[in-house]
Amino acid sequence: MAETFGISEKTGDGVSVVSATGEIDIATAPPLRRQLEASIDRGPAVVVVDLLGVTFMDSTALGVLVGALKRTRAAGGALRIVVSDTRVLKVFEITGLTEVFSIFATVEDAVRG
Amino acid sequence: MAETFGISEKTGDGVSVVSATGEIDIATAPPLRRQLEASIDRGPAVVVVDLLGVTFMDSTALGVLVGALKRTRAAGGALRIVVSDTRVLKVFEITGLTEVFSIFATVEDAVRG
Amino acid sequence: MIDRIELSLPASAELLVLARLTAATVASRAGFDVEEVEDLRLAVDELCISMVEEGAGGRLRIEFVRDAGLIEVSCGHEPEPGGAGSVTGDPTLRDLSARILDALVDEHGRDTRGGQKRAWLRKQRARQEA
Amino acid sequence: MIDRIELSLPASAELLVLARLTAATVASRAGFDVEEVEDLRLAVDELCISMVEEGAGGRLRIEFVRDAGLIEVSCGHEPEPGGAGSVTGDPTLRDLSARILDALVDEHGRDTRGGQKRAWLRKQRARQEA
Ligand SMILES: Nc1ncnc2c1ncn2[C@@H]1O[C@H](COP(=O)(O)OP(=O)(O)O)[C@@H](O)[C@H]1O
Ligand SMILES: Nc1ncnc2c1ncn2[C@@H]1O[C@H](COP(=O)(O)OP(=O)(O)O)[C@@H](O)[C@H]1O
Repeated sequence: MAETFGISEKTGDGVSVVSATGEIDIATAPPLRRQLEASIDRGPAVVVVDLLGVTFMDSTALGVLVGALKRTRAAGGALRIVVSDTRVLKVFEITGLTEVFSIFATVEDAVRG
Repeated sequence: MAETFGISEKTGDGVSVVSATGEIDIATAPPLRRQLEASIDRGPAVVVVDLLGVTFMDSTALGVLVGALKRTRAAGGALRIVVSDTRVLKVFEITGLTEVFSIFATVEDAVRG
Repeated sequence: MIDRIELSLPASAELLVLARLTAATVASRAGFDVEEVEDLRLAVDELCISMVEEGAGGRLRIEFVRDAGLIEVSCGHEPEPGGAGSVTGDPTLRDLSARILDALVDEHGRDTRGGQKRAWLRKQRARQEA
Repeated sequence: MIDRIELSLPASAELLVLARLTAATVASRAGFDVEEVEDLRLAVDELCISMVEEGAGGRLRIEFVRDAGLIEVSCGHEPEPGGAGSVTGDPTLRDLSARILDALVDEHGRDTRGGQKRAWLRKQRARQEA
């Protein structure tokens, strides 16, 4: 029941890792969007979005990720997504976005690229 | 979300341990009552009701335990309750039933008496 | 800001979990702490129990009103057309239920209007507004 | 047996969690398997999202009807008296939302009656009755 949504960020060596936990929906997507914009605007070569702790996400969450992908590309960087939960992966699959995003199974893999 | 209510029983050496897990409410109390009645009617000296895996209980659950206590006493046996969760313990406290039941913190303690 | 949430459902034991989930969500949103959220979850369960006695049928209409740190909940029973209305329960259970409500909420009561039974409660958050 | 559950609440982003919880509970009760329960939870979220665009205000009226293994959900928006009605959202998001609904439910649609928008879906349990 507790609204366990959270965001944290780790930066170093030209890589920013933004980790989200809990449910990303229309209520919690805006803080994620603001964090991603802030991280991207600092200009790292790679932004990793770690969704390992995410238990639910909907089209609003996907919209935030699509916006972040465009913003990273415009800044000449790369955006990589980390997903392992099959439910979360399913949301990317049914919207065809597995073709659009670079998706990795662990943060280490995503950092390595 | 999953309705995780469950009941199991272990019997031996004149002691029956009935373990409940999940939420005991007006919907799930009846199967618990039937299990307790069956266990008591087999005539063990001690019936232990293990509530360690219980995440929610209400007055209906208390009613089942009060009924089981009466039934055990009528049969010349003893009923012991195992609780460790503070929320579950609170339900006994605010109804004054900590005075009525023998409550233990572990199944081992309850079996020993 | 005042939130009003209404839930209407068959008076069925298996659906009370929805009243509890709604109670906990409303309480969280009102800034109740974890203990108070659990208190309201249990109190709303007790409020509704008396309206879903076995065989009574009909529907429950549960209303949650939140005004800052105060939550009011009422649970009314709408009998089925031609139904028997809600049955009076076991006095031991009624007494246990009343003790739980006494301990967990600030005020609670029951009334009957036009043959429809209703139980209500009111609980104020302890913590001051952040 | 037919269950009908109605939920009426402010059209607020933070309260959509209640629509999801109700969807998951109704689907569980209808014997949907874990995957189908999660599908319905997401589909109902998508159904409601378009009705709670920022600043639109008003209330949502969400109805869940279960008849054996079939669940129908409708989410209607009641504008505030004198309010602007619901705002039309971002086309990219609308497209993503439609793809999710296409994948997860058997049928879905939208309509407008007397100025009130409504979205609905229908999902049948895959598994046969036990
Ligand atoms: N002690 C009580 N016992 C039974 N019913 C009560 C009691 N106090 C209030 N009520 C009923 O509960 C209803 C809700 O009370 P309240 O929330 O004060 O607001 P309102 O009078 O605005 O409805 C009242 O209308 C009254 O009929
Ligand atoms: N393809 C569609 N597009 C838009 N609205 C639809 C569509 N199909 C049905 N509807 C609307 O959705 C409503 C719900 O449909 P349905 O569940 O079939 O039952 P009913 O006609 O009994 O309300 C219908 O009344 C109709 O107005």
